[in-house]
Amino acid sequence: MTDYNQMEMMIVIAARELENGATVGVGTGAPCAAAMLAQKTASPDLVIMFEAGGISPELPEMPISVGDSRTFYKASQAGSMGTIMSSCARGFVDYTFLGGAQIDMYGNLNSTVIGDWESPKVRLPGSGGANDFASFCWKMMVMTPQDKRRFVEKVDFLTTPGWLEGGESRKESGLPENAGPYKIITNMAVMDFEPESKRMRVISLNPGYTFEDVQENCGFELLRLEDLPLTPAPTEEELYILRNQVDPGRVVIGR
Amino acid sequence: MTDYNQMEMMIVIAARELENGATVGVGTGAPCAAAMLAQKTASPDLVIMFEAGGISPELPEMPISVGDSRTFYKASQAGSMGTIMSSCARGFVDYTFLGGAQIDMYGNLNSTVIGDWESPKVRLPGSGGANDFASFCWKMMVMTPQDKRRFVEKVDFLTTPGWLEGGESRKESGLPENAGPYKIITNMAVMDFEPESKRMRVISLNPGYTFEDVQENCGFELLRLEDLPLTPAPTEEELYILRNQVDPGRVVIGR
Amino acid sequence: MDVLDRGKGAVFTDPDPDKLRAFFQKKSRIKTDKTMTLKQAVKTFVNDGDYLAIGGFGANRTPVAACHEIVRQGKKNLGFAGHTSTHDMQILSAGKVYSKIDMAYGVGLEARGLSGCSRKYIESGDVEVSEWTNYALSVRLQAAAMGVPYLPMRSMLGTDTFKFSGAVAADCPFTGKKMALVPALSPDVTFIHVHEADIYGNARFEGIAVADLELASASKTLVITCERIVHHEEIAREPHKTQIPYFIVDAVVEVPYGAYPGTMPNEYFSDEAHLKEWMTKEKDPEAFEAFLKEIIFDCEDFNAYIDRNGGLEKMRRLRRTEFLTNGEGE
Amino acid sequence: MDVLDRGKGAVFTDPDPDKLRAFFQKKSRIKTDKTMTLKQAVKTFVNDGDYLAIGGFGANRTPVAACHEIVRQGKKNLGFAGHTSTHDMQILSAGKVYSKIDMAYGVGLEARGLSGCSRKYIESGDVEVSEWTNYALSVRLQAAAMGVPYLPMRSMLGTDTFKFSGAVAADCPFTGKKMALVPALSPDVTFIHVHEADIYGNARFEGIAVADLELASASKTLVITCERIVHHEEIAREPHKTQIPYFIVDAVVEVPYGAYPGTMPNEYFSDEAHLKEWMTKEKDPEAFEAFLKEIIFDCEDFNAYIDRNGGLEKMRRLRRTEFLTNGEGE
Repeated sequence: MTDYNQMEMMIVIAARELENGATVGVGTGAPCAAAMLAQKTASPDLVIMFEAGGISPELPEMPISVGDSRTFYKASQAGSMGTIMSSCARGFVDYTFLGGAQIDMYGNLNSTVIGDWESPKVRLPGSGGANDFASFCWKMMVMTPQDKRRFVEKVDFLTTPGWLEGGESRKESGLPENAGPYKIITNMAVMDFEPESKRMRVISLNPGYTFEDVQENCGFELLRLEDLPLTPAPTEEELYILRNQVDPGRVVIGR
Repeated sequence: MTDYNQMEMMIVIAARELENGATVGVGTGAPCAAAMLAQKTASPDLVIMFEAGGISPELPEMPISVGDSRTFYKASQAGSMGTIMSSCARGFVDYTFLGGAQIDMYGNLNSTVIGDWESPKVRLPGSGGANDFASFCWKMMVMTPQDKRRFVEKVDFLTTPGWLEGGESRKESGLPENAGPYKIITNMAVMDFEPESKRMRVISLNPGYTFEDVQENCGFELLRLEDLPLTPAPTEEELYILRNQVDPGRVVIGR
Repeated sequence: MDVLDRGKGAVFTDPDPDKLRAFFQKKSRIKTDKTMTLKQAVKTFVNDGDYLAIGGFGANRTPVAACHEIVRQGKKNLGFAGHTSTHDMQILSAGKVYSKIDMAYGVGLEARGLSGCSRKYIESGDVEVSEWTNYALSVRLQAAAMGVPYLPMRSMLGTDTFKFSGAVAADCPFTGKKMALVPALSPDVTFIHVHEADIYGNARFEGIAVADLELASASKTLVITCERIVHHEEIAREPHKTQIPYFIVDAVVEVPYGAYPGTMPNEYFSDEAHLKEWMTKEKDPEAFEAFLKEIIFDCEDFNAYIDRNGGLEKMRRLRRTEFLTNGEGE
Repeated sequence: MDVLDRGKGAVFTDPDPDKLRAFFQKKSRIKTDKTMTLKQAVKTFVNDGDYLAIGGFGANRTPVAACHEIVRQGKKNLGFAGHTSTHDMQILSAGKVYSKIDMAYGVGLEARGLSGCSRKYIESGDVEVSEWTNYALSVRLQAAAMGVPYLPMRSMLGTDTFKFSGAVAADCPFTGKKMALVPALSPDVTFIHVHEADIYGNARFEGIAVADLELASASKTLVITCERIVHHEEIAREPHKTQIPYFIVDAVVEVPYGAYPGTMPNEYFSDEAHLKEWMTKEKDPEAFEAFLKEIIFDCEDFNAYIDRNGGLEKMRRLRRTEFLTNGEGE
């Protein structure tokens, strides 16, 4: 069995979710690595879009910024934020990967403040394009380490919509229909959302972890499938491509 | 005294209204001839805009269409209808020239139907960009022959806003403030609008016409200045430039 | 939202962005070779009853070849976005292919005069009409392009154009000012003519855009006709020049001189003599029928029409007109 | 209009389009030579208390030179449009020039980490904050650009981002769906960096537009900084390439390498070492103060800053990085 680190595991799992011919709105770092890996493995026709305007580039290396020159290298179009976000709003973008300092059981994300908004302990960057992507893209995914401080009962600030308060609440909010959080990928497990309650649910365990490990590192009660399959470990081919073609500088996987 | 026809007279009067450095949204025909004449006489820095996207072209000849290649020949920008109309909406465009089959005492224009809308006697082109230009541009002008069938008590269809029902009615309609009809130029006279009532008012008479001539050829009661000055006749220079540099093919002035 | 006033004109298309989203969710995003003939594109993508839109400005960068083919195939009961429409509407009226129209500008051919054929068809009572302005239709397309059901604007207010439109008036919650809200317009099928496209549909043009960027994004199905197909590498070399990205495009059709007898910027100027021929023929129903037979129904394709009208020699002359060099070599 | 919900965040600028119209009515439309130095442009057009916007995307085609000059001249109490802002906000925070911010993205430098200086300044309580998303600010600018007081959109709904914004929720009169309405944002003064402009202000750039087209049109005063001034004839030869027309531009400033240490597409790539130097220095207040003195306050102009950071030789290397040819000739 090949050795791999947890970041590599998460990127590989994420890449497998991106089927050929899908569109994905990504940021820099792990999401971009996952999209590039998908393109170099099962999904050569995966279409990458960056919020600042880059559409379907041939990424020559990992971008540093979602607006740098790499994001529209040999692209189909170097458009604008309006081009991208209006495409997302019209339902053209299937996936997006987002992150945050906190996530709750409905997949709501906080990237605005830790503590009280009026007098924050820590001020974070804010929504950026995350709230927009999460509102518009059909399936929102998160890659994040499994950690009690991240998986919280209630986010300090609801920056970016998941299923809001669960049930039908997202639909009632006015957000576009049938879009929402889809998969949460951590170092320990893969989660989806139970269709009725929209609560986070463990659907597979990464090699080496039990459900109890996941629950212990989560600040709220997780649902689970009765029989929990094992998340398939990264293959040698996936790791080879990730390490040698996607991120040879180990900018992301070296973290 | 030089001989001139009524179209030449109207174009010359209109051209004099366009001060240097102003912006004007024009269509084809007489308005465009007036703008070109202004550029070649007192207003070299008059900026011409066409609704389809052409901004500040160096017109090599009279355009046939407000979207043909001449409308953006050596232009500053070949934009879009959105570029032009949003510039008008933001208050960047000072003048526009419009026309129509009918005009009433408040400067409202009809270019949609003669007769009843449901079963028209004659179907006309509709608003086109006229309603938009008249809503947005600060000062709307009309060049038209003085004729009872054109100057009517009530337009069959109010396509394009003048002062609506006069008084404060335009302001109350929600249209942008302080914009509206400014001058009406006919073969017989020049009219403006009385500031309170917003009714059409004769302010000068073209050579050879009396106020009675104008009133007889108008379907509603005209206001007038007490002392009506004579509209200065076209100068030889104006006519020379109009005939030789603006419209040598006599496309407009030969009508 | 408090509606202060509502026009009585029809809204022919559904402004619901969630329905548009559901449609686009199923559209392929893969870069595949989308080239086909115009005959095939019209056959595949234009269905009787569809709502149709035509790019350009009447007789400027307008997909005239597509209009001919739609008439040739005898499509019926279309809806039509009559924004800045002149010669395109004249052709479609000749074929009586539409029965509903959002009318902003039609019937006329600008300074050239009125089209008898378009006018007669609209006056016939066989066409349901809704009134708008050119910019209102542009903003309606923009609403669809942005995935919202309406946008506010400040023209149309106070006029009969508003009353016979499908717009709504409502106060702004920030300023209290009355706005005209216009519903999103998403055509079922749209044809846009451009200078260059790759086989996937990435497209670019020169000169004014009119409302084509909004229109391209608003449309459920988009057919690009182009003067010439270029290699994708050419597009990828300068991606900031791409105005229409491939993933919103369904078909790419190479039709040289596809905007004739209209103007194509930096390519050829309009053929005013032939446009005049149209307007003269329109006056006599029999002569007009024979004319249509000759220039549309008896033509196998657009090349046959170009040949009938003077072929490449005529095109060369119109190119000289476009570049203002008429005087030489004629 | 029935307001269903209203965010409690401040709206720092007046969304009234009639006030904007009155302002623009008085602006000269004449093509005059608008070139000046950056010092002069900042002195003339940036007043304490103004609402400021910066083009580009944080460290991509961003008018960094303008940010330095604003700090160097010690402007105070500005409002700031924090859309996609990274290194620009870091510089402006270092100078503490703003006291109000529309925050969509700030504090961070994307994958590079967080700016200690920006964060500390926002956390200090000296800055009034309103929350938005990147696209919301782009749509707010678009509203101002279109001369309407608001536009509807479908993000922000259901979140605290909405609650702490100045947006309003209201039902659509066509579909009954709830929309977020965002008020027009018209900055008092904006700086946008481009590749080329003529002396009148006609401007064009390569690569992505971010929100710069909306921003340019929305702004009451617009200063273009450019890599190089080109002759007007060059603009007039291909007017469809012009993205910003001269009549909305107040000043043109030639600043080669004006986006350094950020990326300028097809010109130079970002200087990651220097951006890291910023983030390291930020950690120690004294070192940071000395650093700012060295790179901003003691620099006569931006050329001095470029020289301090490696001058033309460094620029040549960053050009090679931009074109992915690092390996050779180093």
